[in-house]
Amino acid sequence: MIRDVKINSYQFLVLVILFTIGTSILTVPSALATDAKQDAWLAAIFGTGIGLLVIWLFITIALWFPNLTYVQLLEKLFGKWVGKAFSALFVLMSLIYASELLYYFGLFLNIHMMPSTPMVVLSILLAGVMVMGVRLGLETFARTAEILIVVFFVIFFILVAFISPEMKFENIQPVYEMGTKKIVQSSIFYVVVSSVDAVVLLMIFPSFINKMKQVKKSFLLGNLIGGIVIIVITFLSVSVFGVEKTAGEIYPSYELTKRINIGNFVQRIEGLMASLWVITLYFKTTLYFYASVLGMAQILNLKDYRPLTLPLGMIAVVLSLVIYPNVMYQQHWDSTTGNSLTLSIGLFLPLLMVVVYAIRKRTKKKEIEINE
Amino acid sequence: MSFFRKKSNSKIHSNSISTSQMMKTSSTNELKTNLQENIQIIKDSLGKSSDIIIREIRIGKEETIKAGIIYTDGLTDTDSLQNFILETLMLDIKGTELQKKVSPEQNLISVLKDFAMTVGEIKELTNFEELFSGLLSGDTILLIDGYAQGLIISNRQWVERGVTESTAQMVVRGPREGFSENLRVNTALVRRKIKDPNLWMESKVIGKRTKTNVSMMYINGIVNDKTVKEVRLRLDKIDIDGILESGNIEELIQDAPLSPFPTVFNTERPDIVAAALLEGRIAILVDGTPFVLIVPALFTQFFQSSEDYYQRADIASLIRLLRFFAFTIALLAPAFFIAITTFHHVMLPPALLISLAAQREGVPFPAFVEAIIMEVTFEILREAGVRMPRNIGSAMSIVGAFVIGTAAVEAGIISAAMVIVVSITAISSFVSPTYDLAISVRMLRFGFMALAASFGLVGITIGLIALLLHLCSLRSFGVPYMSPVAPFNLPDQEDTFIRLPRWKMFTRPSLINQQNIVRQQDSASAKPEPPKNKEYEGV
Amino acid sequence: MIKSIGILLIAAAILWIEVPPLLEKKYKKELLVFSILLAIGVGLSITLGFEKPIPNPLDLLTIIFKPLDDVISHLLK
Amino acid sequence: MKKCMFVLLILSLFLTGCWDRRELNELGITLALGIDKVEDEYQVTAQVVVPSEISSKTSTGRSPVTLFQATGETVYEALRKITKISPRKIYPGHLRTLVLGEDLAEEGIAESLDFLSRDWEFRSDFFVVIAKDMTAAEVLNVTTTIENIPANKMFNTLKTSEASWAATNAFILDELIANLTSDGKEAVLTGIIVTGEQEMGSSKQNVESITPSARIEYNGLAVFKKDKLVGWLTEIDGRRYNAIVNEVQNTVTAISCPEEGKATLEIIQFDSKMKGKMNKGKPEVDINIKVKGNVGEVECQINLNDPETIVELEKNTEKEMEERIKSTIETVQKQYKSDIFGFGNAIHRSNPKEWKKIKEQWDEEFPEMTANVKVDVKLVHTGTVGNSFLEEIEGR
Repeated sequence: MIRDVKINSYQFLVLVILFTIGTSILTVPSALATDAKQDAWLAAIFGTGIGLLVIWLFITIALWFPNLTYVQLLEKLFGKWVGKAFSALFVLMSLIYASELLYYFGLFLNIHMMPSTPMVVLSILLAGVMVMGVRLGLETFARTAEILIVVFFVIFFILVAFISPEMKFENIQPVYEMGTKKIVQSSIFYVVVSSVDAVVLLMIFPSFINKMKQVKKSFLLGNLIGGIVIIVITFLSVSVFGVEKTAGEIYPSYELTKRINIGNFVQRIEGLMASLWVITLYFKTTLYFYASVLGMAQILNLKDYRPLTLPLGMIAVVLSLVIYPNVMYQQHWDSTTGNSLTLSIGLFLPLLMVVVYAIRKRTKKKEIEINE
Repeated sequence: MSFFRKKSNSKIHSNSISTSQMMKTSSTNELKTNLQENIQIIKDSLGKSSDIIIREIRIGKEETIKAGIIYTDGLTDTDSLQNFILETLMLDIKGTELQKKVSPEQNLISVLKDFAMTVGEIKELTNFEELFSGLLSGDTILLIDGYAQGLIISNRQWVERGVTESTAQMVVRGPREGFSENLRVNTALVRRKIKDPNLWMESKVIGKRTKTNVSMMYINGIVNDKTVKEVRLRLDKIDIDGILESGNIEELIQDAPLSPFPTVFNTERPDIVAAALLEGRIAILVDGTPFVLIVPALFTQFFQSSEDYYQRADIASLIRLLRFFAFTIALLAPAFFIAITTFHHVMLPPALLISLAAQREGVPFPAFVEAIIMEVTFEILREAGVRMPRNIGSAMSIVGAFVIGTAAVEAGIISAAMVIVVSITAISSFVSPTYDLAISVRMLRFGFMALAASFGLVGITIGLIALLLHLCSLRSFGVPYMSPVAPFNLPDQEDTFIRLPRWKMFTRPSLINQQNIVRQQDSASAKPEPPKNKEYEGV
Repeated sequence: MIKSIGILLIAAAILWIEVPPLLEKKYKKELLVFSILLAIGVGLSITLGFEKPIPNPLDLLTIIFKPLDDVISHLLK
Repeated sequence: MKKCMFVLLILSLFLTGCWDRRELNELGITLALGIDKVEDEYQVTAQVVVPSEISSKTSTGRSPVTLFQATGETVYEALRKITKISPRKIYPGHLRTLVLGEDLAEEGIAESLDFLSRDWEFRSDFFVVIAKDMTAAEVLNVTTTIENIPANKMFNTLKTSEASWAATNAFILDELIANLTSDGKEAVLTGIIVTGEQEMGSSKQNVESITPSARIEYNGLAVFKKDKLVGWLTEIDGRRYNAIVNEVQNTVTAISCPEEGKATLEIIQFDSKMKGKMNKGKPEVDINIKVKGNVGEVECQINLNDPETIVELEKNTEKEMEERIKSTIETVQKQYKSDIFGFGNAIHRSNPKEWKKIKEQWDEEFPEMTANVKVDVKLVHTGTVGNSFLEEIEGR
């Protein structure tokens, strides 16, 4: 149906890493520190662990039909109309999240760098490259990711190496004060943002990937590496700033870069470091957008998704300006309805699919075999 | 030459007036038996071009056979014409009974060809198409009255530049020779380096009017056959009246005509062509220009100088990394400066901030305009420097340096820091071993400056993402332009950002050719070692 | 006013880019979906340009997911 | 097609413009800021650099900085009001020093700091100091030598004296706020004063003589309880405070010789560990200090060649330091009742559960608690000479 593109497992790994880090690198340290206090980094570790389980669930589901995307899978399992309804919700979610990230981008810049630039301009700026990326196709996009992940990790290691002298271990003591229950509870937000959201990757995995065998590993490994980055960032935030400031800042990891000062020479480089967030944010946004565009094309059985990119990009820009009236609404929504939305599409729906699959397996066995 | 055959092709027919004229005068394509008639047709077709010499002679024992010798003055080697054709025909074979040698198997033409002509390459011809193409390429035509046939005697020789040092791609160490304008000399230069029977050459004539000879060169067995097919296809598709330089071909066969980046490599140096052939690439040589095209071309290839392979590997690697760095500077330095001084003041160290602010006191333009003025001034100076007669050059550079460097700053129109930034940018853009990439960078720099002026570093980052997306979407003859970086390929990294020593380079670039990948056997013995026996010790 | 002209210009550019290839390939359905989406996009943008309120889809989702929210937040307490 | 996208992108950029662009010569580069409380209103004083006076080319010999002052109901309002007098908007991204007036400190500094931590242009890596017995404006109104920008002088003096004398404490805004918000630690800030004739301070003549009539000097540590100034520690106590909280990098300290006279010890390595514990339901703190030092100066009759002497010196030093530190702790406990040492945090780290119980009554617990101080001194070098030449001078 859609042009036959394949990316290799390394490229997929890169995409998963960038997706997992995505916005988490900006928002998660603060969110975790609010509840788990100085054990925020432990919560990140727990979150990564739980996240891996979720990813494992995705892999299991996806590998039933290695040639189908999530949208097609839903249709196959639930039948035409129910499946399309679920798919529509999925597409809507992806589109909303794409615009949410456009909003994040604008918000981040408005707060930290350019307060008087109108948000619409910033949204259009990111949406422009986002649409460009999706139009050029997954292959191009994945290759770009391959290059930019190197940039990302170089900057990230610079950040870690240069900020580590500022760490104070008193800030993370006493370790494990909050207890397991509290820590796991507070990690839910992180699991949702980093792993459950990864359900949109099922639009790529496994149908657009060659060499099936390594790819399972790539998905898990990518999530793990992304998780480690988040754990490191959280640990650094808490140990450098202490709990109160980490929880109080909207983007603590950006504040971190302001603290870099090596011999009064390497300092004031936060502007450069901002490209770290722009890169990860860009890829997460584009993956959401790709999922929504491709999903919509597949629901409507279109031959090509490309014509949809520009109009949908336009809609995404408008949505990014409308969905959050202010920052407080965003934070509240993210921690309540946003969570439920993601969880229902990304966790409960897959679980339901497992049930349906198990029930229909016997009755549909023949049909499935024919289809394959 | 094909237009004679494609007479029915209305498009071509209507396009070329002289062709139709020629058609009128020669009712048929074939040569006539009557010599006078033939000569008349030639005269009519070529107008009264004064460089076409038509000489009618009589040969044979009784001087009964009328013959015509036609050649183009200036393209033909008159010495050999004199010595080997005219003398032979008019003097040496005077005593021979030519008619007696004529037999049912051999007419007079073939007799002359086999018996009389003391010239290497000789061909029979039967139609005007061949006649004109040979004549205008510098061959001598021999026509005999009574026969609808003739001979093309190849004794071309025209004034040409010898093999000289290449000027566009200089090296300190490495062969000095560069290609010349003569296709044959050029192929010989390559052939001399690769004495492999598998070095194949395919010739084509492109250009309806210029009839330029174009050769495709590749090593059979290393090259990817699909690529050869693709190149052949694209060359055949060219339908244009004239090819004057390989640049014309490049524009007509490249993958991304609208991209600012070159997807075809060009070089003036035979050693680069030979190395490319050994990697499995295809060279396209065009008659009349020393610049040879190489496909597929990859982005990283433009950072590689042939000298990298003649120097020590460690130095070469460092210099190569330096080139990438210089490329970044040439692309981004002014944009970066604008972004930092107008958006991210925070990033400047306090002392520098104050000193830059002090410099800017009284400068009337915003940093962006200032940078544009300086960049444009520099581009004008550079272009003037290239086109100007050489002896005015030094005067010009003094004026340029003085105007930009000193007077503008003294007058307070431009801040001193901006002059430094623009100079660094300019110098960096010359580091690239190939000119092509420097040109694309020149254009893109302005885009980045505009982005920086409106969005600061974020604009630059977004611009870079867009640029990378574009680069990654490019392909050069089927090979992703950014390979082996994206898609990443570990074995090919031996010769991308760094160059491993020769004894570590075991494979050819794997995306360019899938067959015969091994350059040398992967073995420890490849690494040179001092001899183990003691005999040499103490010598 | 300038805003809506800008939006219409962008829409025109999008049409100019997208429609010819679609017509060439005779993708009728794609063209239909494309037109509908573009109309929605332009409509929303212009509404926004005139600073008229646009209903927030998130509010709707909040109402839909309210029960689930309560369950989850109860679990986390 | 791809090109079209690119063109559109570029076009849209040119259509937009640049909202946040500010040229360097539009910035009022502020290196020092002072906040005072004047009759219920905040008075903000900004020390703004005059760039053309800094560059040697265009300098006309006028003052390199200038002061702008405005009052407002809030700090932000006052700062913005400065635009009424200043031709350029205040740009605080390179702020080096924030001076708080004593009156403000006595009323509480927290309210005035919120803006500084909230506004995006502040980088929160500037030092915060308190003007002792005077207003911040008065401190900022003094010209300085060597560094001709007073803000830089204040910044660098504080940094070097913290590194090599250790009586002052260079707190950046982040650390200050962390201390203010922490349950188990109270804030301190270094004091700053103007000595000499203040009236002369603001003129250029001040720096034209070898001995300026007015100088800026750091003096003492301000002790806070919550966000209110409760008193001052002397310089000596300040050094001991730094010793307890492990802020000493390098300093010299005079010690008494076994018999009479003094010797000076240069401390090259200093490490202080604070450990909290609960002893029979009562909080207790162990402070273990490890010192590595050189004999820097000898002004008495001792035989340095004898290893025994070194051991004796070490013992003496240990004892002296322990006593001094204990007395400082006692002063703070009795006089100010403010846990500036972070004993509460130490308990929290080691006994999180018990800490929860005593957290509420920490103000009562702190003055009563015991602190065990143990100092371990190691002497390594004796400088470039062995025994002092003092021994050779006969008749002493």
